[in-house]
Amino acid sequence: MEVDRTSHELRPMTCELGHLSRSDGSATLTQGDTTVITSMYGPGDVRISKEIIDKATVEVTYRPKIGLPKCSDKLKERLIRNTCETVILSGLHPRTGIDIILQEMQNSGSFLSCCINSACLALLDASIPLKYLIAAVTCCISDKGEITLDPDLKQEKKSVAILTFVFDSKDFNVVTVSTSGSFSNEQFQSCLMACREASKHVITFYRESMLKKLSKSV
Amino acid sequence: MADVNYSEAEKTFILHGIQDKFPCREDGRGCEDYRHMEIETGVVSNTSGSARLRLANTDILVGVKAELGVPSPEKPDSGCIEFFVDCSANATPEFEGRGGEELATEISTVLSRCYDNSGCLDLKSLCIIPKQQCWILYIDVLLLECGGNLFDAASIGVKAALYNTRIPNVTVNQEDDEMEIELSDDPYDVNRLDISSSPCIVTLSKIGHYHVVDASQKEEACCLARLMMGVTAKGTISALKKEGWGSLNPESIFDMMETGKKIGQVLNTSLLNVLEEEEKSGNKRKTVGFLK
Amino acid sequence: MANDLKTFQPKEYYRKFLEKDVRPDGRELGECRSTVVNIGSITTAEGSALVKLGNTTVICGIKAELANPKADEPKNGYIVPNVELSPMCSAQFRPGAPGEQAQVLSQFVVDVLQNSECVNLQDLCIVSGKLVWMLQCDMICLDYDGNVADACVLSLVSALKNTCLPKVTVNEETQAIETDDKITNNLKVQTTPVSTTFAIFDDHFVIVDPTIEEETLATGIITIVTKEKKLCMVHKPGGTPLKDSQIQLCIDRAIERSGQATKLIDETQCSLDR
Amino acid sequence: MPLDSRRICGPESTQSPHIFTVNKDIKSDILLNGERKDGRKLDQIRPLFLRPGLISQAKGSAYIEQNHTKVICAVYGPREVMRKEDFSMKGQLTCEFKFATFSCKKKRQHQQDAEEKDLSVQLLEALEPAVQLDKFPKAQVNVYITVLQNDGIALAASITCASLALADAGIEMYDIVVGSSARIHGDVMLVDPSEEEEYRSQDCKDVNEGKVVIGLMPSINQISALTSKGEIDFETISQAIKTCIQTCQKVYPVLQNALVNSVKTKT
Amino acid sequence: MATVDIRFVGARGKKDNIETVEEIQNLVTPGDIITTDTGFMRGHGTFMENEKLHASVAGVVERVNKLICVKPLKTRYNGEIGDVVIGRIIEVCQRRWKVETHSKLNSVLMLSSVNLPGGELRRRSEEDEKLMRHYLKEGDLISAEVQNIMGDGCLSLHTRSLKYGKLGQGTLLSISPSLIKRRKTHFHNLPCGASIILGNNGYVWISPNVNEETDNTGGYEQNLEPVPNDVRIVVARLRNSILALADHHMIIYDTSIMYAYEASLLFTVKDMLKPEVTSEIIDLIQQRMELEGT
Repeated sequence: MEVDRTSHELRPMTCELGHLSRSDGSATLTQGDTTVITSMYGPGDVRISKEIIDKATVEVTYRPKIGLPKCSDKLKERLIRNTCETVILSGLHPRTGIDIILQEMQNSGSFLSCCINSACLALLDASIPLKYLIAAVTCCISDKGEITLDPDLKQEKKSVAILTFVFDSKDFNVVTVSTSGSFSNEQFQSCLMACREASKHVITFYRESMLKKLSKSV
Repeated sequence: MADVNYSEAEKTFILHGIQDKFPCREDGRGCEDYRHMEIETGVVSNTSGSARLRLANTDILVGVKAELGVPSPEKPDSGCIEFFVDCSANATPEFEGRGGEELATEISTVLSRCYDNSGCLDLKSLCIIPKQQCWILYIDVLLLECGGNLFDAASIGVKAALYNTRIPNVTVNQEDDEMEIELSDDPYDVNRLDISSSPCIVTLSKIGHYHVVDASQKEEACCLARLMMGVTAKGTISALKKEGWGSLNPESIFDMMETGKKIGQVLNTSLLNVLEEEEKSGNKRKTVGFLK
Repeated sequence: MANDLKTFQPKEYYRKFLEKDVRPDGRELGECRSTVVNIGSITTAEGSALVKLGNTTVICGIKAELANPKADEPKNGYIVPNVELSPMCSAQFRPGAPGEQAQVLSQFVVDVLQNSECVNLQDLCIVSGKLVWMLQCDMICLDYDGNVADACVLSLVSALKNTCLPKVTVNEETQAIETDDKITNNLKVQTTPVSTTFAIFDDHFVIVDPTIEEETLATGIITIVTKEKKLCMVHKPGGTPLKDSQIQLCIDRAIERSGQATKLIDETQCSLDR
Repeated sequence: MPLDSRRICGPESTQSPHIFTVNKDIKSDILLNGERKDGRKLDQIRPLFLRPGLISQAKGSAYIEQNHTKVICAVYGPREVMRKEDFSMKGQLTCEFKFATFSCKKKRQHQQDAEEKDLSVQLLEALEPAVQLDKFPKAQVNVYITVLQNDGIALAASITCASLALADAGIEMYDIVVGSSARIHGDVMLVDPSEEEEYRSQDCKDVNEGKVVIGLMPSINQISALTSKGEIDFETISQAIKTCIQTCQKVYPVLQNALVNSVKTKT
Repeated sequence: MATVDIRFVGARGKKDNIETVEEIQNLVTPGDIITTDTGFMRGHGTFMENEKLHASVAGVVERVNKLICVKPLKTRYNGEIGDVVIGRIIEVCQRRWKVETHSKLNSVLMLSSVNLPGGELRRRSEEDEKLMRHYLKEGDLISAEVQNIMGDGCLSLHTRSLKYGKLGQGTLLSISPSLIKRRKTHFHNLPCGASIILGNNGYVWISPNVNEETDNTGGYEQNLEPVPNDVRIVVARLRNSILALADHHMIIYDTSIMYAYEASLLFTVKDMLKPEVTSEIIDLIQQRMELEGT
């Protein structure tokens, strides 16, 4: 399977950390034009009904730009929550709550991966103990079978399938997969490979952002 | 409803009173006596018909509003009747917010079931153009004070308000395919509803081995099961419903139905007499309204 | 003794079984529960199917109604699937508006329908721009014993295949809608999406078709939806990271399962037609 | 209706295709030459299929099928009351009655409508006298009923189904409640009416058209539920109630049998 | 035999307010200045502003030496120590009962201020604490005396006399507390065969006659035998008489009740529910009172 050379790269990423004063951790991440703000609170108090005896309760709220959250937003919320729950060492903070709030600012493609990456940055910013980092990369398959990494909205519309993968920073195994459209097993494998390569860049980006932030505060 | 816990002894006192050879209820009534009722029609000016009923200290206001609308697709050649009951928080603080909702829907479902047949109120006469235009009667029942026996009181109020209802005369002009409706604005050019066979609800409360009509609040607390009947002047039964957490022996159900039928007929006739009498007193009559 | 261990240390209890390549209910790791499909039992619905995966029971009924199409898609009908987790199916659900789980499942079913293109929405068109069919598909879970997603997809597809629509025309002169009950058409279902869910236990056991107990103990869930030999959804919401080989194993199993399920639906459908 | 953001929403207004049926059969009398359309005798009930205990997650459950009428019921509890404001030494019973959206000719709503709320109350009042509430103070038993398909007597079938489910759940009761219904058509009584035979207010003009539903506790001979619709005279309605009681007595052994068998298979 | 007594409002007899009502002296409404004299003391229903004494409720001004109060026409019960009250148990708590007495707050009856069966001066053991619901449970009626008024206005009751305690068979009425005349005794064994307790809180208890010798046991042993029919009719008649008096805002005490009872003997008990009958009875009482100058 041929991978388009120019589409092998991710769009430029920029981020700002800890810019919200009231929250324990916050991040605004821009990938291309896609922007998500994440703020997070915790570990803190939790409603008794939601309290879990041996670990922290992780809650994710996703707010779309306009309107009330719909079923599709709930599915997204669930996906992000489960992903975050996987990396957080929640056993260290029993009977507490960790709240993550994501606000859509602009969606110009590869939205889900931007959400997850921004959530990971917010967790980093709040210094929540994590098992490892996670990096999300989206790719799409065009009707000709070409794979484009980190597509924008126009590319997404033209494609027959969109796949989002989340990898851990330890062994680069697959933490989360979410797909739409249909594709063959081979296509799935090559997308997985391509995204895995790209995810390493995301991890590097995290490292650089944190370095920048730390050097500022020192 | 305002639920007061009564003591064993108080309940026993009431129970024995009813079981006595010469039954004597708390206020001296026999088992089949209603408390004093006062009724006034035409009390709310901007309705098509209205009535206010006081049954001892149960106080009910009923308004009927006739509006033009489209018949429902299931019955294209008749009008509609819709009941809405509001339990005002004035009656008891428990009705505040959504507290009265349960009781309100219960009263309105029983009322609509009583009227849910063409014999009791001819809805066909409310149709203007089949499938297109008909009168919809919105009947609002407002509960101002509860002193027991709300269902009976509400149904009497509704019947009186329907008696009082005047619907403007309508003429249909047919121009080509277009139907045009013209409403008469002459206040005397009106139609009235025939309520001669509309039902009144009679609630029979089973207390001990016997049953009573028009139970007061205290008696309602002693009662295990009630039988509500919509009874017409002819003595037919337009709706039947057992209520409450107790069960009833088939024999006693037939007894209760017999009593209910008998009282229902008396109730219907007395009500109609009073309404006619009131109408005869005509314009001389001053509306008393809401002042005692 | 065994029961005590199950109550107090359910994880340990399961581990003991899984190490011997068997599950407490006697299944092998890769074995599905017995699947029963009952098609067309609800005659008031245009299409219906009851699916049982072991204890898990989902009934899907399809009600067809007439609606106006959207202005930007004048030829497309609507399919409106909803998953109802009524309080009767498990003690964890309460009456009232759908909870998070029901919403997530509904959206999952929507995605499956969209990705698999199993019904062409243009087939639901009666008069372009004027009148189209709206298929309201309600999947009511009657018994929630794990892996409801697979059961929902299976029941929906079976019900769609069972759906018969009466002939509806619009009289050109009077613009009146006319329905002819006597002539009915089967809905065309292009593909048969089949969903297969795997639970990951203790980071390395992969078990198929988990029960409710297995779902609560699992460290990760992965759902794969296939249509014929192609994939139309790989859904893994977090949980234990999986190696490529493990994912590949799941995909292979899913394709295998897909064949079995399709055969089951078709056989049931055939036995009904005869 | 406001858009429900927690469900997948379709177009705002839809119409049933059956409103526009052209070659509709003209509504004929419910009896053809004095016989019922499905060939039953007037007092003949449809074959009854009962099965307790089929929902694995519930404390008790039951399924009832009478020709096309299909009702399923689950019972949970006794469990802690969620709202604790009202103190009572007695237990609480709640009923939730729901028609599945596809269960009737007309499409049903997802939310409970007024009719379903009314039926919930009627069901509750039918069951309450039979359940020994004082055996589980401060706790709650929840009964959930879903009608999968309605081919007449939805309420009567639900009463039977729910009491079977309560028995299956091991809730202590004074007796089982058996539901039954009859259609009154002039001086004829149609037992166990089908959907087609059921009383609809709009197409009956005369007196003595209506229906009666009762819930009977057969072994203690007590009626726990009784409702009627339509204008009926006194003698006819009494006769209808008696007919319903007889029907209940006929069905009762079938219920007992189903329960005994389910206990046998459990042990 | 069924009776349905229904009429239209217009058919109601003439309003009885034809006789001009005597102007009531000293009637004030909130905000009215009662006095500018600073020598007075501020009582209930008044407040001071700019050295002037204002009324804070609508009612009649009353003066006792230097103390000025305004007594409102209709109010919840304001307890005073020594008052006889009737109340209903609404909750059983730790070593106390909560009692509804139509006052602003629920009143309290301590376990230590009741007579327990088997001797007045028995020590309260833990056993008694567990049996509290056995003695008095939710819904039971008691007669009691106000022992103390706590800081927040909550009344503390006691039943440490054999005339107080749990009430048996009978009927309870609730009327405005301001209609109850404060007297030496509020327990009356009426000659007509029934007893009444006029609670200062506006609750009136009517019951078959009690034999003071044998029945005053604090009410722990209840007689649930059916009450004879004639007594029952007397109770119903008394009930309707008292309600008639209350309806016409007449002060209620033993004499007025007996007058009303005797006047009502002209009618059947059932007829007393009709408004014209009650006004006739009231007329008769008023005439008799004028005659006798009471």
